[in-house]
Amino acid sequence: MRPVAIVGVAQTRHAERRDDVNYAELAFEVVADLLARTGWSHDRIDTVITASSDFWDGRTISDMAVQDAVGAAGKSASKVSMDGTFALVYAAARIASGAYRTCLVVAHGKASEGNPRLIANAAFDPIFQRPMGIDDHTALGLQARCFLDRRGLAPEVLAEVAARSAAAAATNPNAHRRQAAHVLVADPLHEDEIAPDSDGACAVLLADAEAVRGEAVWLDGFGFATDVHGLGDRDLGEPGVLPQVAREAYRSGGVRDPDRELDVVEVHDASSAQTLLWREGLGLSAAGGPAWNPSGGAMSAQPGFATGLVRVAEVFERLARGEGKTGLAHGMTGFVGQAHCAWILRKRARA
Amino acid sequence: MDLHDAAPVLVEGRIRIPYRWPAGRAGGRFLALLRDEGRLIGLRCSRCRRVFVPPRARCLSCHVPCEEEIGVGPEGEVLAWTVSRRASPPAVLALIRLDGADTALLHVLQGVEPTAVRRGLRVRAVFAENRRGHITDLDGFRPL
Amino acid sequence: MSEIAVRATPELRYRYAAGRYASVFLHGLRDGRILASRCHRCARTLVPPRIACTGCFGGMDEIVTLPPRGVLLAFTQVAFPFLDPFTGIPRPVPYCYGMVKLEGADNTFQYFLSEKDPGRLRVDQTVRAVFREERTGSLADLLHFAPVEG
Amino acid sequence: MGDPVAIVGAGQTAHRSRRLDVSAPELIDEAVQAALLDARLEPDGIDAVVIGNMEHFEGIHLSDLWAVEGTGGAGKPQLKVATGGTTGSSLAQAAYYLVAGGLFRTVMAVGWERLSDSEGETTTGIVTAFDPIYERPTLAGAVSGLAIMACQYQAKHGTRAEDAALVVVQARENAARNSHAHLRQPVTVAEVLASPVLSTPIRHLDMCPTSDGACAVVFTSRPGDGRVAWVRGVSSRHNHTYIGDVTEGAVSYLHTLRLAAEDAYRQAGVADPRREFDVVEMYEPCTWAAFEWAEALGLCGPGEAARMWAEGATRLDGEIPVNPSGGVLCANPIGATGLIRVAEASMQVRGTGGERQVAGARLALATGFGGSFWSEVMVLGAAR
Repeated sequence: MRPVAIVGVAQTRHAERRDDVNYAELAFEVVADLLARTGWSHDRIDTVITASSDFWDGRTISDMAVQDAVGAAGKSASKVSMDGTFALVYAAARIASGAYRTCLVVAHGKASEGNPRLIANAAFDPIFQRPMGIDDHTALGLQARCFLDRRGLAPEVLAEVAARSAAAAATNPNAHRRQAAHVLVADPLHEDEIAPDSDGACAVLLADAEAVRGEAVWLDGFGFATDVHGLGDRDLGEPGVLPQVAREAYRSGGVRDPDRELDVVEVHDASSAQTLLWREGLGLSAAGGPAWNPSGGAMSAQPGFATGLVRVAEVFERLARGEGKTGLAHGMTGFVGQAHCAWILRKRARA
Repeated sequence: MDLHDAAPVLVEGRIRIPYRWPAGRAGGRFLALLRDEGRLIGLRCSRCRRVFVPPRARCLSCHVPCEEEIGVGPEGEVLAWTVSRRASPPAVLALIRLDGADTALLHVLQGVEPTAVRRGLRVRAVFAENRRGHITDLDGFRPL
Repeated sequence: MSEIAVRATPELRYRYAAGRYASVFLHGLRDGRILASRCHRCARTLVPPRIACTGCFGGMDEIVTLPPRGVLLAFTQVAFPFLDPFTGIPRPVPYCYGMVKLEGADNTFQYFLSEKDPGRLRVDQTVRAVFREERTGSLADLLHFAPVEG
Repeated sequence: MGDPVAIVGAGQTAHRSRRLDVSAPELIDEAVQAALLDARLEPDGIDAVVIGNMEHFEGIHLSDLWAVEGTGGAGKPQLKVATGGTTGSSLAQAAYYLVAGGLFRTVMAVGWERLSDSEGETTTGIVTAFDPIYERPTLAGAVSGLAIMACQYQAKHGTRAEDAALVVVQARENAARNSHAHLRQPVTVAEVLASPVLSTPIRHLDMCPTSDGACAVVFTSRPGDGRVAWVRGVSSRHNHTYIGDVTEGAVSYLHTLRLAAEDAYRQAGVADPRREFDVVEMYEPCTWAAFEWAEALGLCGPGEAARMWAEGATRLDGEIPVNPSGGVLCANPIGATGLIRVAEASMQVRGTGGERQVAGARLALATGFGGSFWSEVMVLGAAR
């Protein structure tokens, strides 16, 4: 694949609710911030890929609401209706094809406007699973149960992991500050062991090698895949297609020993069981290795399809600041990891 | 008027559309037999021999049609469970592998305290009296 | 063939944030005024007001009041029945709506017309905004646009 | 530009008003199997899948995740792209870029929709595509949005209802040759004019139907020896958020389509579209749109489209055949509709058009329309 670099990133401060702005204004906020940070003018953006959900937005063709706000009118644009990390695949492909030099990726999510549990229920097949009242939290509960059983772990480990994520989130200025209680929501998971429902947005600007001078952060490798759908068709105690996705990302990104070569990893962990499970799935040792979810991961904020793109932004920021050379950012679509995407980011000079 | 003067307005809205989702050939066969004969079936892949319950028209791994009908259950074992604490009363949701099946069905457990559920718990399907061709033609599963 | 189907009518409720610009617009309607946003860079005036200029992508930070009249650029009479997603019941038909280019605006505003018979409407005719007596700060404060005779 | 990309296979369901015999994944499976057969590929020959539909039409969130049972995409990279009416053409474009960019060798695009799942209330779903405060109270879905456009076109060119009716009369003649089409019975101008008004000036028979159906198309950078359709031009242009910005200043033609077409023609080296294209598969959601679109595509001058149709230039044996498949007016499973245009255009170029084949077709144009009047264009050729 032709080299693609990240020119800059921006994210909102994520919150329980942003009643002051509609989706378009939320998206404009990150795009304006991104342009201000990079010093790029809007004219230099050739094409735009957005990521949003018609269910969360309460709007068919949810990308139409943000066309003007992301500056897509008059340009070529498209929408990936999955997490922003998957939108990044399409954006990178557009540049790699040589048809475009630059591409803006914008993802937004406003959980506060809808009913997240009812919307999650609508994502399970309507014949066999949806009528049983399953939602994202109960699916996460089933997964956590399988994981604990499989590894012979006590449920207390989930609280310990959640506390570590919360401590990291406390140092993250963009984190969604929440009051989560330690009460059972979906056994064995408590409210504070499940990622919050947040309002927020994230933007990432990509460009080809011609647009980059000196050192930059490059998208050096990626992998993504979708697993089978039925919860009962999968082994929820294992990380599913994630190991395969990670292998492909490491192969394409030239990472042989992730524990040693990766400096930072950010994952979309919708529960503290996933914090552990995805670490295994990425082939990392239980201890040591790269900085792990220094932002607090998705436990610090879960703004819909922006959640994974925020992981990319977090890894980018760290590498750009010189805190390491190579990082991995992970996103997912589907509540217990039916679809995973992993990106290898590397700070280096132009090849 | 200044942009920062106006108090934020929230607009109540809803999307209310009636839907009808066909169960299809494989799912429809399962639900028809459940309704008409009180019997549970799976479909077996001719290549990998896995038995899918709920049935799939095509094997998810081998991509060949699943055509061989296999009777399964009505007993099985619990693979995983959770308690939906927001439901009133709290509902115990479980993944249940019916005897003869290789995959698990999502359903509810009845007559059991959440603390008494464990992996491998043997359960039996409870059939509803009035059945209409729906997954809730099973009332749920009870421990043996 | 077993044509079994599952039926459901999910009730998806939303609390849409109108946002800064629509909040200002709705407050303006309550006062009997139609507000627009103006771009300080390319001087475009757009109604309803919004954050991003459609001309130059600049942030629009000036709010102006438009005169309550304009020109009808296109119209239609809706005559077929369909379920209104807001109510879940059929929307009353027929009704006419059109695209009104308000004086001083660079774009058009889509709204109801007083006239029910499309045969009595024509493109390029002058229309005026009619407000309700009792106004609450919602879009319905604007009753419709009515043709100006002569 | 990136790696040359070819279409090597396409498959469609029989599009119908309702397919109650199959679930959504089973419907998708029909198109996927047909495309694999046409491309002479086994499932493992597909490296990635791009899939799309519009979630509120079926009321299924993250619909790509259940659909994986029909796409054969389990364990593979799968992307969901959804852009309203353009969903199908956006899928073709996404598949093209994934291959052209060298990310994958072979990608299958899968578009589907089951409009019968919302029991005929498609307009209800479409209304929710627009602003909840400003637009939903007045808008009556795509029908009234297109009626506004038709009103402007009519006012500008003095076009009569019987002129527009001829578009669906010709479309049905073509659909009679296409077993995949949903509406295949002939209609007359008189029947169109006698059909009920939906939203003036659009009558029932002026408007596309709502269908259940799926389509799959295989894009690859490694075509074998078989007949292929090379992707020669790809472009799209998006539009403003509000319809009131789109109709600004009484736009008399679809400027997004004109801009996208100019860009794609430049890539393909097309200077005179009417002479150089052998066939056009156009996304015409209503009869009136066909005129506006044909002019934006440069197939005739402003205001000349009605005459072009009346003179028969757009018929299957005419100078510039438009929609040999019958087009959107004869089958409209929305998420598949734009991809069906690409599939049909590829069949013409590959010479697999059967009864609806345009003799000797070597260069074809496929278009997509959606959202707030945005447009997508793909040019396919027998030669690279």
